[in-house]
Amino acid sequence: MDTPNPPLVSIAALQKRYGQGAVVLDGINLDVNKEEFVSLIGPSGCGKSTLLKLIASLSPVTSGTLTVDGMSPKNAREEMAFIFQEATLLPWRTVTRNIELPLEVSKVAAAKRSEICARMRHLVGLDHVPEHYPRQLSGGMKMRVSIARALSVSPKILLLDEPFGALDEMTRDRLNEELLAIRAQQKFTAFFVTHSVAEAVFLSSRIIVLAPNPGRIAHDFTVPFPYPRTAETRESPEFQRCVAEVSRILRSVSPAHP
Amino acid sequence: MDTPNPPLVSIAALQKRYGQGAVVLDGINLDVNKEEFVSLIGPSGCGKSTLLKLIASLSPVTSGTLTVDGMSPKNAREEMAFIFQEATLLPWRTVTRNIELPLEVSKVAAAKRSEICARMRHLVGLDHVPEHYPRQLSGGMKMRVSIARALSVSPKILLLDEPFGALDEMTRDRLNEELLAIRAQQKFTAFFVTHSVAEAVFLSSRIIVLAPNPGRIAHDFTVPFPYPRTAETRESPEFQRCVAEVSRILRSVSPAHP
Amino acid sequence: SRAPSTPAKPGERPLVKVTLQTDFYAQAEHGGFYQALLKGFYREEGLDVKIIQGGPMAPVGLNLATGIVQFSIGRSDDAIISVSHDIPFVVIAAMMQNDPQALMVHRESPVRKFEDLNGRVVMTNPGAAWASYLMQTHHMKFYIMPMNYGMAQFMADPGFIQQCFATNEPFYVEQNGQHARVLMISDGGYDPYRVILANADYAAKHPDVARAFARASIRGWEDYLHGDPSLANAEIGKLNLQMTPPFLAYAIQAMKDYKLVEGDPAKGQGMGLISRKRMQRLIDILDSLKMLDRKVTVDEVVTSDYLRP
Amino acid sequence: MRKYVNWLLPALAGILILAAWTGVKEVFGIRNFVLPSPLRILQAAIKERAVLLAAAEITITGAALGFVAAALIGFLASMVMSLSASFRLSLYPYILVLQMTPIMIFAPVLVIWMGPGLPTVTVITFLICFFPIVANTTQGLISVDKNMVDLFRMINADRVQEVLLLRVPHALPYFLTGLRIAGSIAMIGGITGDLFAGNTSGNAGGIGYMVLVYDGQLKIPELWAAGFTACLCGFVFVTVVLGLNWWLLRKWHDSIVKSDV
Amino acid sequence: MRKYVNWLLPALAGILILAAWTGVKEVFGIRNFVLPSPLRILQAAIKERAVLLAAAEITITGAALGFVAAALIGFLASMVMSLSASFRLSLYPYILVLQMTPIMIFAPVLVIWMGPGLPTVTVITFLICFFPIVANTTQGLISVDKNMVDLFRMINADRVQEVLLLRVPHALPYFLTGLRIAGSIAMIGGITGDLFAGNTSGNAGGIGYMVLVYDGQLKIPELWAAGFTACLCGFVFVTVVLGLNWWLLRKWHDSIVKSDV
Ligand SMILES: Nc1ncnc2c1ncn2[C@@H]1O[C@H](COP(=O)(O)OP(=O)(O)OP(=O)(O)O)[C@@H](O)[C@H]1O
Ligand SMILES: Nc1ncnc2c1ncn2[C@@H]1O[C@H](COP(=O)(O)OP(=O)(O)OP(=O)(O)O)[C@@H](O)[C@H]1O
Ligand SMILES: [Mg+2]
Ligand SMILES: [Mg+2]
Repeated sequence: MDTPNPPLVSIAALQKRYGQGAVVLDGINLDVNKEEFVSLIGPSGCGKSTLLKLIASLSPVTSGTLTVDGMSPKNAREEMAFIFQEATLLPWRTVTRNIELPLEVSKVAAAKRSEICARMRHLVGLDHVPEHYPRQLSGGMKMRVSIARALSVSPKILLLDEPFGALDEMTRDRLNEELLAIRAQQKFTAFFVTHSVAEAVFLSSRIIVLAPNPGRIAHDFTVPFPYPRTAETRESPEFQRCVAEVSRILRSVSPAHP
Repeated sequence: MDTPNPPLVSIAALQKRYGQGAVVLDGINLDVNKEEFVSLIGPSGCGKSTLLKLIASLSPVTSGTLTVDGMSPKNAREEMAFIFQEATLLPWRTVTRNIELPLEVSKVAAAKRSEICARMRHLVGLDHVPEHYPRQLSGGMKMRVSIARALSVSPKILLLDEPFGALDEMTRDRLNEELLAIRAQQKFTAFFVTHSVAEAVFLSSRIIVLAPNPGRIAHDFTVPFPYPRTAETRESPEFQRCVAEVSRILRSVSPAHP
Repeated sequence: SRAPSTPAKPGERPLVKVTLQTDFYAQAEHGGFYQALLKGFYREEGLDVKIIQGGPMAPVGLNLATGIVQFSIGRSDDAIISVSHDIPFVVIAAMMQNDPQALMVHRESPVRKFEDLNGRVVMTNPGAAWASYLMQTHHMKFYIMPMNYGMAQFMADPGFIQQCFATNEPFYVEQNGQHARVLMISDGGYDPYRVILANADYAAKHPDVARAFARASIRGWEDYLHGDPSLANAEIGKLNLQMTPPFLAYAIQAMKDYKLVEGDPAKGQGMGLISRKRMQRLIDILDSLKMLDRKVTVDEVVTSDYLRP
Repeated sequence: MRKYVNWLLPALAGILILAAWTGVKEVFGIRNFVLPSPLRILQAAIKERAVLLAAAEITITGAALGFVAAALIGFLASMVMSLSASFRLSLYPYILVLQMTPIMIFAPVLVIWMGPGLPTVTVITFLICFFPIVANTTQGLISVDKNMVDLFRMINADRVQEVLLLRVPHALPYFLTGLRIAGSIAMIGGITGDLFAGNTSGNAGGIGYMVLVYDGQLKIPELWAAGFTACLCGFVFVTVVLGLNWWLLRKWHDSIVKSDV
Repeated sequence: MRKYVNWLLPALAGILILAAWTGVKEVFGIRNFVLPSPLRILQAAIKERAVLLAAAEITITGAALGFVAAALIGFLASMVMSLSASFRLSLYPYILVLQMTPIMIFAPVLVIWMGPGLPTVTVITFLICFFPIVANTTQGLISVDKNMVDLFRMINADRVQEVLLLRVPHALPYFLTGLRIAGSIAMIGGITGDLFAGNTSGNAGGIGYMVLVYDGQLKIPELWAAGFTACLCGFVFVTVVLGLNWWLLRKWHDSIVKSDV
């Protein structure tokens, strides 16, 4: 937000429905600037994954406009990487070869490829299973392969759909910090879906709370802590207060269960 | 633990390796009594899911003994229900028909079946999508179908592998409470895998912390709060202290990342 | 067991039901049988005959061997070979003194006599004894390509050689503006009869029926060739769409020209007759070609009625 | 727009093929009795339409019966074989023998046992169509996701329930692919049947019989017309299967469901 | 133990079938020229072993060449068709025409163009084996999980990369099933080729040729021996495919990987 540049991602009056189904997202207006770290939170089924897919142009917009870096999202796809909610590993490739896939596709030289891959594999703590096939991995390990795969390219925009949901708190916290470190280096813009408010607060510069039925922006919350953030940030009372505040907002938009 | 009955699940000197691979679980000794609610926590890949699968006899024990209700686990399978880490829904069945599957298999009459199914569907908040196919559901919705499916039978032993990992905190807390309510009624014994220490403390009578490489029991922790537990329990300082304590233990067994 | 019969008018003998299966779709070469049927010659002999057609893939031989049909037609050499491996066939009369089988070449083809076949490809039925015979007697070798009952290849390739009925295929070649010449296989020294076959077990049990069937069939053939063939021709044309009136006329004329049915009276040949000497010679040839499981006698193969020295 | 393309492209390809055909004929001077021109074939088809229609009706009856029998029995056999690995081990080799033994060996025996005519033609078609269905369906039945099998074990499904509720639906797309192959060869089965077993029923000749008649008369355009008539009948089978495929899978299978709109 | 069972069960089933065969023959008094006894067929096979072996060699050569050609070209054609729906729409109907037109229509044209002999036999086998491979492989190529396709879009894979790195590996089990079907009919292709385009001198034709010889001379046990010789050759193809199947899928596919041990 330091320059008055045009927003990197600009969404206006966006509506989305799948086929003839109910409206999933309605009246979404959102401008996101370069290097913002935006978390999306909201109740299950409110349209978070859908919004990411629209930004990635994996699903067509029903009405409204959506531009990425001034282009149609489809043309901007080269600048993005996506960590899907499901691990989507190729069952016939080992851990290493799954991580290498995007590099292979973009024709990175073999030596460079395996160097990057080794680094990413180490980052997610899978050094001990380079030749395992997906069916031999635990749920969390699969997700970590998927994370390593997305981080191995250096995107301008990173779309993360609950990447750390299947991980233990230790690994999760560590990967949170690694993610911020990479961000400090590569300066990507992130759209991050999570169900952990603490995680959202720790990572984001901005938190969007979605309300369900149809999905719409209920709150747009700026996180006041400066980067870099460390383990200490988590301990601070302001952090706790912020988490409590966002939780309250989230609670207020969640559908009451009869 | 009120009666001196023999343990419901008894595990002694258990070792597990897949094929010729590394040892996954080693020297596991564990007795679990009727109506205990045991949470399993530990770093990703340490063998939590494997342990549940061994108890369900979905994977053979390599060495050691494992009995369930005095029987081989295979024979005791009728008394168990399992919520898998992945949703494992049948893609050709709608939400309703997926939930009804186990009832159909055990030949419950159609009327009874749809009554139970409707109840469970309501419990997990999927009343509005009875005729959706899995491909039309969000990640959290899929998982909720899977939860509804497992709860629709009334098992003696419930095996839950990160059932609520993909859900938002609201839904998660609500389902936690519902689970305890059902438990109060049906008095099942639970093995519950989670990455949320708070959830483990809230739900369990006992928390087993697994250390990785190979998976072994690092701590066996009894949760001191009586049932029923309510939203207030979560707020109490003892609760917080307990969570902090378990987190510390968990942290201590997690592999240091170089 | 008795031959199956149909009830008849009071005072009459009940008709004996029998079936003849021909070796191919209905054609002029079956004319005599249809004539006998339609003119009532069989009925006059006390037979209720049903004629069913054969076809390129129809198991005619098996039908006869199993007794599903009682009568069929074929060549005397095949009959000898079959009898040698204990298949219950028996020849009850000749149907044609000379077999219409021939090799068809283009008019300009350099192939003028059998020796010229050396090294060439001939389309014919695999395993044909005459081919082995020709190769043996002329110390030559030619190649056999399985017969597919089509003529496109012949039309396309001026050097093509294929087996035919002298009475059939040349007609179509002419009609399509080309000219064919035939070499009668019988002229090469391999000279089987076309014969009426019976299931041997049936013929042994009902010699009268077999005799009556042969008699009526021969009468039918005489009438077909020398009387008015239109009755049979109409039936044949109805059964087989290929059999147009001009074609049938052509085939009948060819049968007459080649003296196929009656043969040469000067050589003692005549309708239905079978020469023991000629049969014996054929057995000897087949034996020398090692095509027989055991050496059979003429009397095993042919019933005595039409057998001549 | 999309709809037009669906028709236009195959039509265009067809026109290209016809053009190439005619071109090759002209350039190499290939004569009509080797390769007739498309036009001549069309003329022949029109001229002989009554005969060909009658023939098609005869052949398609046997082909359809054999095809349906192969679909039903193939499906059942695959199901039985998926019930136990032992069944599969014991039966599969002999099903292969049935498939691999040339039909000309079995056909005469069939004709003798059952007589010539529709039942025998049906059995011959059945023998030809059977294996593609069994091979595909069996593959589908054993390719089930291991996690799903675990699920069925946990809900205490017996073997039959596992097959009916899990394996069969999962194998459906495989079965339908097998059916598509079977559909494409059903007419060949019918024609083979015509030749071996249908030829003694008097004037009522199927396509196989007409092929022989035209071939024997050197009516080559008519011959090709008969061949394409068989083709057209084949398309009927394939279209029915494609329709079935669409109808059964439209709601859930990745091969049909459009990536969302 | 398991290993013994793998052999024992099919053997047992085989013995049962032979027993039934002999039994039926006895009870219904079926004579040898209708259904020969297994023993007679064995005797015939032994007596004719030299001829049958030579014949098998001839036929298997054409069958193998045609089979391999069908595998390669079928695979490539499917890949090309999966590159774009337009390709698929334009080509598929004509591939179907190739499959559905009775081979007896094409065979004479082929023989006229290429002459009798191995190349023509190969092409005829090819035509027979081609479609099962294309149908299955195409089905595999289009049955890819939608999420995987999304992944490939996100990593900016072009169409060719998507096909090569995603669709082809995913279609492998389907392709191999198609190959299994093709393998089981390759010998039939070879025999059909023998019938239409084989050529030989004296007694050394392919299996199809020998079938005609034995059939013409009503040597029924020898005929069945020839049929079973074809069967045995067919097993060679199927075995090769099964081996390939195991080798390619052993590490990751649910149909091969044992639920864990
Ligand atoms: N089928 C298999 N074959 C071989 N190895 C396996 C298999 N399944 C699991 N493993 C290995 O066993 C170990 C434990 O896996 P498990 O799924 O039990 O872990 P987990 O504790 O559930 O982890 P997570 O929290 O990530 O789900 C892992 O190292 C994994 O690689
Ligand atoms: N392919 C689809 N076809 C039809 N409806 C769909 C499809 N995908 C998602 N939906 C619907 O869109 C809504 C939003 O789904 P989405 O996956 O975006 O939710 P989410 O916010 O990511 O939820 P979760 O936290 O559970 O992952 C849901 O109600 C779902 O039923
Ligand atoms: Mg989602
Ligand atoms: Mg797990």
